[in-house]
Amino acid sequence: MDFTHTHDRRMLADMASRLVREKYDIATRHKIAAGPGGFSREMWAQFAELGLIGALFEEKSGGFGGQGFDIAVVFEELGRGLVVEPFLANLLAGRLIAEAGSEQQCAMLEEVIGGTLLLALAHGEGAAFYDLAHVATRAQKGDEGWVLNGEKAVVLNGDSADRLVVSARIGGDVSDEEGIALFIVDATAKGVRRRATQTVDGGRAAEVSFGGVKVDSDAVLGEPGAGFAPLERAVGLGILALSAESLGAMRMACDMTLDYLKTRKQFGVPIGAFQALQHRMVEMLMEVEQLSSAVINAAGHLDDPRAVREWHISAAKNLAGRAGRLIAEESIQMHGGIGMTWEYALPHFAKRIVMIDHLFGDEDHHLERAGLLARMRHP
Amino acid sequence: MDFTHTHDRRMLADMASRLVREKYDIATRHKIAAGPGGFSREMWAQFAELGLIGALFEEKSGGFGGQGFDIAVVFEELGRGLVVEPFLANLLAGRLIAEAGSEQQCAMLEEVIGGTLLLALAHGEGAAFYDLAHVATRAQKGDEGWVLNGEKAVVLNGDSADRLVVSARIGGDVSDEEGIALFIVDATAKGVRRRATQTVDGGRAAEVSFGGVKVDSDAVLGEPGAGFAPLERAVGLGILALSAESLGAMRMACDMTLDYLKTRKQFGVPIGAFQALQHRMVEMLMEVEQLSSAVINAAGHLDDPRAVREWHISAAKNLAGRAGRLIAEESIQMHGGIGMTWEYALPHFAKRIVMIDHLFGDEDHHLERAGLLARMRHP
Amino acid sequence: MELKYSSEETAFRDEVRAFLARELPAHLSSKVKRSQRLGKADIEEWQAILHKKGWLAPTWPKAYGGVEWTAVQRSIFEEECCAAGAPRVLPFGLNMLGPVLMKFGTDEQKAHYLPRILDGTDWWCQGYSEPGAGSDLASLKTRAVRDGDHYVVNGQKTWTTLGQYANRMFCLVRTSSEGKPQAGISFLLIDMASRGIDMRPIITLDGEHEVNEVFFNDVRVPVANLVGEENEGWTCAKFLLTHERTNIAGVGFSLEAFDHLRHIANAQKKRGRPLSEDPQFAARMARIEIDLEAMRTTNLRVMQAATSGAAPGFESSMLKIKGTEIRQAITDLTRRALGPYALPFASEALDAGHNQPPIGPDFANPVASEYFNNRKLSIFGGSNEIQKNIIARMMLGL
Amino acid sequence: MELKYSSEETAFRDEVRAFLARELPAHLSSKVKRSQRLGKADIEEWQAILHKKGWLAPTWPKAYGGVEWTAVQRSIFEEECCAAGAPRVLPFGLNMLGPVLMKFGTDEQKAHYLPRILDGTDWWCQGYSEPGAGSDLASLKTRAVRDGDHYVVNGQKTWTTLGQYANRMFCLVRTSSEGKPQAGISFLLIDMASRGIDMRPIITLDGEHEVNEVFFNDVRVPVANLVGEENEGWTCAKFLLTHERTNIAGVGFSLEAFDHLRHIANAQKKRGRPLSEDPQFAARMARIEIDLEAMRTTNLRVMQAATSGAAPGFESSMLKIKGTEIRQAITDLTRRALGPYALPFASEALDAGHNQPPIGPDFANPVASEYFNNRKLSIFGGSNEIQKNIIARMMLGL
Repeated sequence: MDFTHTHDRRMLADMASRLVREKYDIATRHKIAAGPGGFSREMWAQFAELGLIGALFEEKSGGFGGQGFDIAVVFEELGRGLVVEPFLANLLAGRLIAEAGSEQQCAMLEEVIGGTLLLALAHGEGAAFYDLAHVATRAQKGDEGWVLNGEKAVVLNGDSADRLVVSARIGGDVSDEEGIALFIVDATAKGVRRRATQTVDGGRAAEVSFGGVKVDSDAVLGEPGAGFAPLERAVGLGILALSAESLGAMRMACDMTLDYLKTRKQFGVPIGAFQALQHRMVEMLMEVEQLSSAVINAAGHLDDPRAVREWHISAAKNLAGRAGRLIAEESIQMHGGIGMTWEYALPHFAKRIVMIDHLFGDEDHHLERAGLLARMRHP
Repeated sequence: MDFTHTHDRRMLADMASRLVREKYDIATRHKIAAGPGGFSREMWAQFAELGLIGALFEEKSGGFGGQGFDIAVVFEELGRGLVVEPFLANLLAGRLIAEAGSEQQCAMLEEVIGGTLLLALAHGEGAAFYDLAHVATRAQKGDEGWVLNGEKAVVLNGDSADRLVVSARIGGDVSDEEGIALFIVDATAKGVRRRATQTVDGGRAAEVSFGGVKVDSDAVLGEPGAGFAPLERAVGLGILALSAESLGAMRMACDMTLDYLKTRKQFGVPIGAFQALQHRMVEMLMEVEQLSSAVINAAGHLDDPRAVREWHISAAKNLAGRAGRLIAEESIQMHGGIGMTWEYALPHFAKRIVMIDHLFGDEDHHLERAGLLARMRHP
Repeated sequence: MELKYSSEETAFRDEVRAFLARELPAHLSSKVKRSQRLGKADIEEWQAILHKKGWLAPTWPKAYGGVEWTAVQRSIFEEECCAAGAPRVLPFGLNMLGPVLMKFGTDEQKAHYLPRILDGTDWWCQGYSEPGAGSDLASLKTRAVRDGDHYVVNGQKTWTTLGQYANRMFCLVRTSSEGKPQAGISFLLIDMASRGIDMRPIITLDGEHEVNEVFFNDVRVPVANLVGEENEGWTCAKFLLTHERTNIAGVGFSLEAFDHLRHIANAQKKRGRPLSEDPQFAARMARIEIDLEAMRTTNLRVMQAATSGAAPGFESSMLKIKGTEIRQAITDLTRRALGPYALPFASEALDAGHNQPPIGPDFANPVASEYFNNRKLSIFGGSNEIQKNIIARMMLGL
Repeated sequence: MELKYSSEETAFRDEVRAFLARELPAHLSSKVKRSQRLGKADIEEWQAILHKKGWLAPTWPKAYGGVEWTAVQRSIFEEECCAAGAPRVLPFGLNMLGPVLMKFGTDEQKAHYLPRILDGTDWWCQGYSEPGAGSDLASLKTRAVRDGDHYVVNGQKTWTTLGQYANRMFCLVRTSSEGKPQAGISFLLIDMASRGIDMRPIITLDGEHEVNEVFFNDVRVPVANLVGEENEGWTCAKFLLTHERTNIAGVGFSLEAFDHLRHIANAQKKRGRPLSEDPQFAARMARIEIDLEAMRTTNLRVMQAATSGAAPGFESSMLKIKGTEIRQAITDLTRRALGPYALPFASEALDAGHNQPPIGPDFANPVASEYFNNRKLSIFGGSNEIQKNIIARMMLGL
C-alpha cells in the first residue's frame, strides 16, 4: 500500500496544472465558453499536443496512461480551471470504444487522442433519471444493418461531436440491463437531429433525436445486447473524472474563500477572525480531504470485482455531491454579496460543482446505490 | 385564528409548573426513579388531587379538559421536571378506554383520574418496529369469553399497572389494520407474566406475556376487529404528549446551556463570547420554537380529518426527534465534561429527550409517515 | 388557541381570491408562474391595481391610506397573492421608507412623499450598503458635507436592488466622524436625477441585472431632504431594519414554491414511478414541509404578538433565518428533482414572448438559475450570520 | 499510489490474525464483544500478552523495546485487534508519557520508567485538566512550590481516566506565575501513593465510574521527578498532545462498530424485512460507510506522510474531529436500529457472569448507554471545537 504518486504521474499533474494556470484564467474561460460550440478548438489542439487527452487512454489504445490515477490527476487540474473543452465527452465515448470496440473501431481513437476527431456519448434519456439501464431508444435489425429510433437528452458536447456512441435497445424491458446495444453513429448521418443548448454552468449539451437512422453492421460496438457492462465501466470512469474535477473546483473555491477570510474586513478585523466562520471553513476543508480520499479509493479499485469497484465509484460521487453542495453554498455565503456576482470567479466554480451532482447520478442516487452494493458485498 | 391560551389553560399550566418547580427537583426525581416501581405513589396522589390527571380527560369521562392543548401544556411542564410518574401510560390506556369503551368500562376512569387505579397500554411487540398495526398476539373466542396468547414488549409502566389494555389479533395478517381487538385485562390475571426493567432514561417498563389468559366477554373494548382506529387516536394523543414533554425538557436543556455559556469562563471570557457556540445556541433555540409551533399544530388539528390530524402528529414527532437529538447532543457538547456527569441535571434531560425518539416512532418513521399522509392529502 | 380560521377570516380569503381572479392580469401571473422576467411596467401595473383597491399598504395606518389588516388577514393576503402568481410588491417605499417617514419625517415630508409612494409617482431604492460596509453597516463612508442649504454627497453605494428603475433613493450618509461610527450617520432622501450620480449594473452569478452600484460625485441634496436629526440617522436605520422584516419569513413564497415542487416531483419519474414516491426524495420533501408548516405557525404567532404590542426581536431574526433557509431548501430540492435537466439553460426563455419549445420538461429551464439566485436570500437584508449575532446578543446578554 | 496490500503486508495480517486466534483469551474478547466492563486485571492480562510477544509498543523505537512498524502495519494491527475483540491498550504510558520521556527525560528517567511501562509495573494516569482549565489548559492552577529537593503540590485535577487503577500520574503543575500562562508550567511525575493525594470517583451520565477527580494537599514530589526544565512543561504538553493523536481516528473501532451495526440491522426487522434494506435506514448506513472508508484512507495517508517526516498538524486535528464524528454517528445509528428496545437497560448485565436472559434481542442492552457514553469522544482529548480552532489558526494564519 502506498499513497504517493509515481514520478510520471506527478509530471503529468504538474504539466496539466501549469497549462491551466497559465492559459486558462477565468476571463479566457468565459470567452471560450461563450464562443461557437462552447469551447476552443485551438485550446483542444494544445491539450492534445501536450498529451492530456492521451493521458486518459491506455497504451493499447494509443494513449499514454489511462489508469484511474491518470484520469483523477488530469481532471482535478481541469476542475481548477473550469476547463470547458470536451474532455469528459471524449473520455466516456472513447473509453467505451476502447472497451468494447473492434480493432478497426479502436483505430479512430488515434484521431481522438490527437484532438482531430470529437466524440460524444448519446446515452441518457429524458425519463431515465440516472437509471443507467434505462434505454427506450430502439434499434431494429434490417437487411444490411440497423435502424435507430429514439431521443437522447442532455448529450454533453453532443452539438459539436463528429461521432456519437449511441445506446439502443434490441431486447428486454425499458430498464433491463440485458438487451442494450451500442452503435457508433456519424453525427451528421441522415435522421440525426441535434438541438444545442447552453448549460447553466457554462458548458454545452444537445438533445439528439434519431429518426430512422440507418447504420451499417460494422457500426455495432461489441456484442449487441451486452452493452450494459462496458457502459457501466465507461460511465464509472466518467464518474471518477467528474468527482476529481469537482475536487479540483472545490479546492479552488476553498482557496478563494480562505483568501477572502484573511483579507476582507468587517467590524475592524478580517472576517476570518470570527469563530463561526472559522469552524465552517474547517468543515469545508475536512470534506475536501475526505473527497480526496474517496477519489483515491475510486481510482485505486477500478480493477476490483464489480461490487467493490462500483461501491467506490458511488462513494466518490456521493461525497462529491455532499461536499460539493456544502462548499458551493458556504463559499458563496462567506463571500457575501461579492460571491453572487458574475464578475467574480468564485460563483462559476460553485455552479460547476453543483451541476456535477446532476451528471450520472446525484448524491441520493449514489447513496442508494452504495447501500445496494454494500449489501452485495456483505450479504 | 388565535394563538393565546384561555385563562383556564394558563391556570393549568401555571399550576403544573409550580408543582414541578417546587416539588420535583432533580435529586427528588432521582430518588423517586430509583424507588420501588420507579415512581412515587404519594406524588401521583398529589398530581391527582391537583387535577393534573383529570386535565388529560374530557368532562364526559370525568375529567376537566382533555383537549389537545390541555395535554400539551401539562406534558410540557412534566418534561421540565423529568417527571417519572405514569402520566403517559394512563393517558394512552385511559383515553383508549374513553374512546372505545362502554359506559361500564368508562366508569373505571374515575379511579384513574383519582389516582387510585393504574393503567398501562400493552400493545407494541418485539418485531413491530413502530408499525402500529403490527399485532401478532392472538385472541381466540371461547365459550364464555376470549383467550389471549402472545408477548408485548417495552410496556411503559406495565410493571406497576393494575389493569392492562391489550391489543390482540382476531383476524387478518400480522400487520393488517383490520382484525385488531382490544381487551381490558387484570394485570394479575392467571397467565399474565410481567418482567420489569429499568429504562436508560430513568423510567420503568415491562415485558408482558400472555399465556392462555382467559378474559370475559365484557373485557372487550369496542368492536372486536376494529381496534386500529381508536388505537391510532389514543397513540396520537400519546405522541402529542411526548412531543410536548420533549419540548419542556428541551427548554430546560437550553436554559441550562444558556446559563452555562454566560457563566463558564475559558481563555478569560465567558464561553458564550465564542461566536461558533453562539450560532449553535441560536440554532438550538430556533428548533425549539419550531417544535413549539409543531406541537401547537398537532394539538389544534386533533379534530380534523384523519390525514390532516395524523400528518400534524407525525410532523410534531419528527421535529421532536430531530430537534431533540440536536439539543441533547449540543447541550452536552457545550457543557463539556460537566455535561457528561451523573451529578449534573443536564444529561438526564438529554437522555429523556433522546429516548422519547424511541417511543411510538422515531424521526425517520414519522418522516416517512408524513410523506405518505401528505400524498393522501395532495393526491 | 384556535387554529381554525374564523368565518370572517374565511370570508376575507374569499374576497381576496375573487379580487385576484378578477383583477390580476393574466399576462402578469403567467410571467410569475413561469419565472419570467418582470419589467418596470409590470410591477407598476400591479401596484396601481392594488392601490386602486386600497390594498397596497396593509401595514400602514388608515390615516395614511393603509388598510390596518390583522396579522391573520395579512398572511391570508400574502398566501393568496403568491398562489395566484401576483408580482411581488416592492418593499422599498412601502415597508422601508414609509414607516420611517411616519415616525421621523416632518409634516411636509409626510404630506409630500407618502401619497407618491402609494400612487407610484416615486420608485424608491435603498442606499445602505457600501463596498466596505456590508454586514458592518455602521462603517459606511459616503460623506455628506453641509454647504448652505445643501449637503454635498460623495461616495459609493452598492447592491442597490432595482436601482435602475428608481427616481429616488433613501440613503445613509456620514455627516460626522466624531464618536462611535453609528453616531455620525444621517438619513437623506436623494433625487436620482441629480447631477453627479452614476449608476452601473452589477450582473449576478445567474447573468441577471437586478442590483447596481451607485457613485456620488459632489451630488447636491437640499437640507430639507434630511429625515430626522442630523447625525441621528442610525435610529432611522435600525427602525427601518425592524420594519423591513414584515413578511421576512416569506411564507407565501415558500408555500407556492413547495406546491410547484410537488407538481414537478409528481411529473418526474424515477424507475417509472413519480419521483414524489421515491423514499429518499419523499423524505426530503416531508422534512421541508414539516419545517414549513411549523414556520407558518411560528410566523403567525410572532405577527400576532407583534400586533398586540410585543416588540419583534429574537423572533424577527429567527423568521429571517428560518424563512430563507426553507426557501433555499425548496429551490435546492426542486433543482434535484430535475435530474440532468437541471443543466440546460436558455436565458432568452425568461423573456415573455419567447416561444421556442423548451429543452426537457416545460418547468425545467429556470430552476437551477433560481437555485443559484436564491443564495442571495441568506446574504441580503442582514445576513443570516448577522441575525444570529443579534439573537445571541439578546439571549446571552454578553 | 497502490491501494492493494503488498504480499508482505498480507503476510503480516495473517500473522496478526494467527496470533490473536492463539493468544487472545476468550474471556476477554467475550467481554469486549458484549460491551461488558473490563477490570484492571483484564487490561493488565492483555498488555502482558502483547508485551511477551514484543508487540505492545508499535510506535516506540526498537532500542526502547518498540516494534517500529510501518503505518500500514500499525493500521492492520489495529483493525485486526478491534475485529477480534481485543481490549484496548491504554495510551497513558505507551502513547503519552513514553514519547515525552524519550524526548525530554533524563537517561535515568528513561532507564527507570520505560521498561516499567512495558512490563506493566506502572499504570500511569494523566494529570492535565482542572475544574477551571479544560479547553483552556494553560490556565491551570495546581501549584508546585520548590522546597529543598522536593516540590510541594497543591491543587486539583479532574477527568482523570481510570485513575482509580493508577500508581503514577504525569502531571502539569504551575511553578511560576510570571509571563504568559504557558510559561510557568512544569511536567512532574507523581507517585499516587504519596501522602496528601485524595482521589474521588466521578460518575458519568451512564452511571459508570471511568473518570476521577484528584486532590493534592501538600504532596511532596522529589525534584528528580521533573521532566525537562522547570517552567518548560508546556513544551512537553504540546509534544504529548501531538503524539496522543496516534490512532486518534479510531478507524479500527469504527470498522468493528460498523460491522456490529450491520449485524444488528440485518437481524432487526421492519415490516418483515431486514432493517438494513429499509431505504431510509440503508441511506443512513451508506452515508456512514462512505465517510468511514474515506477516513480510513485519509488516516493512512496522514500516517504514511507522518512516518516519512511530515509533521502532523491540520491532519491530526482533522482525524480527531472526523474520527469521533464517525464513531458517534455509528453509535447513534445503532441506537436507532433498536427501536423501542433502546429503552430497557440493566446495568448489572454489563458485568461478566451475569446470566439473566436479556430483555429484547441479546445485542440491545448496552447500546443506548454506549451512545450516551460516546458523547465524550468529541469533548475529551482536546474538544472538537479546540481542534477546529487549531486548524483555523493554521489555515488562516490569523
